[in-house]
Amino acid sequence: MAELSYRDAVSRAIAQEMDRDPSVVLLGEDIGAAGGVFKATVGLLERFGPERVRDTPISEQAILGAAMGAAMTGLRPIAEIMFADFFAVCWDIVANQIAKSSYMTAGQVSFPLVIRSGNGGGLRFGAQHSQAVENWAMAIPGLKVVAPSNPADVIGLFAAAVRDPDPVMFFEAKGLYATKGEVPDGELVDTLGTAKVLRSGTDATIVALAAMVPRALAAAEVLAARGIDSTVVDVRSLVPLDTQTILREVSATGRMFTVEENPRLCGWGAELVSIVAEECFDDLDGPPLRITTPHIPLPSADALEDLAIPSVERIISTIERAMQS
Amino acid sequence: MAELSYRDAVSRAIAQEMDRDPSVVLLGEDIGAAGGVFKATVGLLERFGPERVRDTPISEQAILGAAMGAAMTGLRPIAEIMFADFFAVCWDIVANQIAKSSYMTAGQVSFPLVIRSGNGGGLRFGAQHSQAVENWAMAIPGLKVVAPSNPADVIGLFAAAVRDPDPVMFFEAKGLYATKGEVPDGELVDTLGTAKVLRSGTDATIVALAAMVPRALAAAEVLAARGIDSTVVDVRSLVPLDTQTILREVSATGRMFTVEENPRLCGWGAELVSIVAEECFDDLDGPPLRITTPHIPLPSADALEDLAIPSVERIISTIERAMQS
Amino acid sequence: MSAPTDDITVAKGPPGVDPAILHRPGGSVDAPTQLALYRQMVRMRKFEKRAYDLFLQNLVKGTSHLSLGQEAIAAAFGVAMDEKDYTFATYRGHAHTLARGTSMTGVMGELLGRSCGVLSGKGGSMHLTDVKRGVMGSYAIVGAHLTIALGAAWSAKHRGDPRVAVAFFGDGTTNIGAFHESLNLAAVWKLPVVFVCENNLYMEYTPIRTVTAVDNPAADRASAYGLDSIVVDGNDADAMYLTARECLERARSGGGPSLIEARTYRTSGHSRADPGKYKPEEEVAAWAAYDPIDLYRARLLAHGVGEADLDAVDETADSDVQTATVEAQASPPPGLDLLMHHVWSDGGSSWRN
Amino acid sequence: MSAPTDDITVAKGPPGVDPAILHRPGGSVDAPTQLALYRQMVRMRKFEKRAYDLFLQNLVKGTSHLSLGQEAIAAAFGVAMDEKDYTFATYRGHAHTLARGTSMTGVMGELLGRSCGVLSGKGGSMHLTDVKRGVMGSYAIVGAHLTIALGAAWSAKHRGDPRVAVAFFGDGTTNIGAFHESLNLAAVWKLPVVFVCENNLYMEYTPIRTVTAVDNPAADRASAYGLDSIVVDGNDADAMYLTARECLERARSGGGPSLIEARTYRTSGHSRADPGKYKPEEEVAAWAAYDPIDLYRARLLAHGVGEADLDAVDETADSDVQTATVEAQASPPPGLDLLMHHVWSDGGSSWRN
Ligand SMILES: Cc1ncc(C[n+]2csc(CCOP(=O)(O)OP(=O)(O)O)c2C)c(N)n1
Ligand SMILES: Cc1ncc(C[n+]2csc(CCOP(=O)(O)OP(=O)(O)O)c2C)c(N)n1
Ligand SMILES: [Mg+2]
Ligand SMILES: [Mg+2]
Repeated sequence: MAELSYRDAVSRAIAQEMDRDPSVVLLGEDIGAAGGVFKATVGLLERFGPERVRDTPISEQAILGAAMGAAMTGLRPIAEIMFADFFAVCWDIVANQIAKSSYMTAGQVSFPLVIRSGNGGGLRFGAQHSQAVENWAMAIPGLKVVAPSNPADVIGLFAAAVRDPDPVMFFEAKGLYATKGEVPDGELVDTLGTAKVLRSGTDATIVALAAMVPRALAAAEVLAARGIDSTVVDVRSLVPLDTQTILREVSATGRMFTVEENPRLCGWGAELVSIVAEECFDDLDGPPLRITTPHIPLPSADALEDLAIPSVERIISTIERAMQS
Repeated sequence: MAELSYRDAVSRAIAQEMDRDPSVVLLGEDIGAAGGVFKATVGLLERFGPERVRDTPISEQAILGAAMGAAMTGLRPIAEIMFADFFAVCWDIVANQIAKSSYMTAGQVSFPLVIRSGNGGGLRFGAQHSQAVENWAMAIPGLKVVAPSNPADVIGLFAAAVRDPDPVMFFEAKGLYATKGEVPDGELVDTLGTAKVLRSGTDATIVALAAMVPRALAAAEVLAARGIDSTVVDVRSLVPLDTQTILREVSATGRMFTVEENPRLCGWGAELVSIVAEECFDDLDGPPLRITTPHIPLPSADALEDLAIPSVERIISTIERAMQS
Repeated sequence: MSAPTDDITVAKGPPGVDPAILHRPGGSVDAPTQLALYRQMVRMRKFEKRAYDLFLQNLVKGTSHLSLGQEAIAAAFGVAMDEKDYTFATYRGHAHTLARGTSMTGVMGELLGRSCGVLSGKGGSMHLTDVKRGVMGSYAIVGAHLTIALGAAWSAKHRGDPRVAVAFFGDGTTNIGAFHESLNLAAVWKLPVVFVCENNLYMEYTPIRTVTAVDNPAADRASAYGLDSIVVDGNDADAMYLTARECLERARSGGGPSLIEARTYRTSGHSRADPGKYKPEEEVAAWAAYDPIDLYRARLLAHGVGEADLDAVDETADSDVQTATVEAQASPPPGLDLLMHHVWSDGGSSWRN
Repeated sequence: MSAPTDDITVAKGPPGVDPAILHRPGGSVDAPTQLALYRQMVRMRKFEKRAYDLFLQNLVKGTSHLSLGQEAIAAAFGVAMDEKDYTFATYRGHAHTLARGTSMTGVMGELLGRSCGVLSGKGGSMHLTDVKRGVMGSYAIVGAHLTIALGAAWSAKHRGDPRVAVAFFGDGTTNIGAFHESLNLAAVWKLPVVFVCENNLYMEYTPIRTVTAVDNPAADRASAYGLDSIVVDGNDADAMYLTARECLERARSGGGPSLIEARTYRTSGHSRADPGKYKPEEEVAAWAAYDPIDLYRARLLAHGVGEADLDAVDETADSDVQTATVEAQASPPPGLDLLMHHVWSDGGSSWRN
């Protein structure tokens, strides 16, 4: 057991997998000599050499195409797209090529690759460097989508992603890079498609992802003190989605609240509400509610950004109000 | 009143607006001399000349960037992205630039432009030329999103889109281009953000969009004959969304069924279910259900494609089963 | 087919192209190779003519894009490539797929949406793939596969595997961003990849010269990536073959990528729906007189190949096409269960538990 | 600052650049213009140094990117452009925005996230925009604004408006797809746009030469778009100014786009968080000795401008920076109601009724 930052967990996870499997290679902008703009790939070039850790030009389409072509011919690439907003410049390779080619070719090709990216807001980077876009990926058939909330999960889920035979979009929460958590020693391998119940309660189930998880937990503590005892589920993986755990926990409390960093419309929360409404309608004591960023681009100024992204206070007040009515 | 194809309605709509306003210009691949690959821009080059109707290279980013730059400096461009799947190659200009710049600049710039595109399946074009991607646009704050289901709406909504001061994503249903409908003579101008009740019933509300609307109507007729009397709402505009009409109609029947062409996860239907669950939970007699394409890329072979996209039969059977249970 | 003349034997160069700019690769092509090139072209031609007939009968659904008139390019690479090399094709990929030895039945079945199709009907005409024969896919969004091809080349180089990746694309593709990113990265990483631009003068219906800042859309960009400018007669199978060998060897020996601009002409419409009315008559006529198969047959005859030998190739191709058509038409449509297969590499499609 | 020498007066060229490749624009720069150039550079320098101090005090949140060492380029265009011309800048856009006359308070306020900011704090350092002064925005995703600039140029041309659009970007930007698409389309449509590549040798932390297939990332690509290759000394304000005038005039007179590669050096880190450790010491030293402001001050002194006149410029800049800092710090944070404003041009954000 050691305390590790989320950022260092990323590099430990990559190192663990590169150590294990020589076919794992890493590519992206400034990831090598510079150790990454988020310092999440520090030391990897030194350890694994320039053939396996490759700095690229600013050519996101070529980066992901390179990963795709390499994955279909025997390598297991890990590609970095620096900020998740930049998926917009290479979305064709993700959504039309990587995601669809296994299906189109009736399984002739497969894509054991991971695309990792710094996702979401909280760092005052403004509208073009802050959007949480995991729902973009979730909307595309053929992609697995993972978004860990803590250092131990970063390592375990990353290892599972690298070992998975399908393309995995690995969203690292930019706002969490500096946060720390306990991480067991030795090799960690987790399982994709498993949500985690972080807190058990009786009154409401709060379902959160990535940077929203610590906020959901903090809110649950305050709510508990005020007499609302909540379950907190960390979704961890949007595809595959652990609906069993979520439905079970929502049915048990009769209320669901999602906490989502994405702008309001068409997020993973909407999908969950729909699933819950369809599959445990009769267990619901009240409407499933979503707590999200409003449907706006993110502002830069700190007071405004803090107001936009779901805060502990907003989670508390929304749930309190809903449970009282 | 004249009968017009959906395809011809597009060119009539563009001509109507170009006639009215000299600042309206049109650009895209093969739209001029060739009249567009879907023949939806036939005659416009001849009528408005090469300065206002501009054939471009295969450079989708430059096409949309050109439209954006022109819109912020006094023109009202209409840009074509031939197949909506190709938004993936220029999504940055849509999602990060056009959508966000008004907000980022505190309103210093605005973007009176329309991006039109052939959307969806049904033509056996395979996975890279068939996806219905209106939910991609809906998930991005700052875009208006329109998807008409018939020739008259094509013209009226297109005119509204061109006159709107904000960027409008105008999704033309590829599968409907050949279909015909009655269209009033003279100038048509409709209103964005208005859903239309196409059929009134008492038992269930079917909410459909674009190519799914005729199928929903056909299903409703069969269902009526079998004793299930449905309302059919054509959403028409995803942003702004006419939640008033939808909530009213859903409350009235107590049941909602969405019919969506998009792959299952995170579609507009999920958003609607969430809104309905939140805002008229107590009026619901049963879970709101979504009828969608499964979460798969689209296959090419006709039997498979027909099986994938919601069919009249699937709409009927889903609703029948749900209403019986 | 016209009689051999000296003009034809040493191809006079494609219509409208200054012969001075044409790449004249060294070496010569031996007789068996020439016959192989002829055979490839004829098979492609006859196959695609049949496919076109089937469209007209409405048996091929969706769209499809023929290489009629452009066969020398795919044929040359088909003959020049090593068995294990990688092909990356576009929606216009029938010829490039057949060139690697994929069965006509598999391709025809795919066009017809039958279960004998190489993709069981799931991909259709635009996505032909046959990994066993190095056909790593046909990609329908302009530009993308150039990036993917460089990835396969990177992988081969990294694994110490001597394979070369070859990406075919059109003139119109040179104006999209992915082209630029691919050429640069391939050059910087000195990857074993050959980029083959088939300049057929048109994107879909728009003449390439009206939307491109330079005369030679690929070759005039080569220097932007530190590469040699190569314009080759894409209707001369020998010139194409020798150029292909040269570039494949360069790639295989660590010399990095090449960018070839092959001048050719698509004698059919862009796709199924296109009557090609935008093409000037004289242009069509000039290129009709410069058909790669006519040219080549004349040249082989001039070189002393027996007419009977060539006829035999033609007849075998005819009967192969006929067999493939019959087999494909007899094949059932894909099983409906296939709908939910192959999203994931475990064969399934489930996104939840 | 160093004393004037002949070497400096006729700038010897940027370190590591073969002087033979440098563009030597014709014409000369008159004294008032020279003083304006000096003033621009000094204002940028002093403003950004202050901004940096405020970062260190943690008063500037988020990220920010300085142009320290690169000022001659923005200054030259600031002086050469017509009042109504369009500027399209990047996240590294403080200098380019100030160059057009935007108030220091507005820029400083934006960096500090205050309501006096040009964007009321909603955009931050990376999105400076001041439409009234032709600053059509600063864009933070590499490449995009080149496409947008060509759109503004198209619009101006279409409307018969003599404005020129100028897009500034870095060396790293030449490897992204949008660069290629923009240059080609601008050339084909002969648009009044000037593309200005500020080659500061690095993308973020990676040397540009390690990821680019050619030596001059912009200039060696010019011919791919039928444009002249122009490498100019980006630290020589006169050379930059004359080159800017030349290209602006070409654009305004219907001669179409230009692509300028200005050689320069960023003496600070890439962004706030970057100590710049990847830069070799000798490189840093060589460029420190080739600072554009030192150079220019020396040159003006050599040309007989009085030291007192230059000092006065320096002092005014100092006091302007001081005033802007005080004003910005005194300005309140943006009102919270702004959160839900400006998604739409009606000022609102509602997506439903
Ligand atoms: C990104 C993208 N834009 C547009 C299209 C539509 N499209 C298909 S083929 C084609 C023309 C391609 O021209 P070229 O590269 O010359 O190839 P050719 O068809 O002539 O072989 C176009 C525009 C596409 N498939 N992808
Ligand atoms: C599409 C995209 N990829 C990556 C980045 C991250 N990024 C921001 S600045 C930068 C370096 C840009 O280098 P250059 O064009 O040389 O400009 P400079 O910063 O040196 O002025 C990178 C990679 C980005 N903003 N957008
Ligand atoms: Mg072509
Ligand atoms: Mg740079």
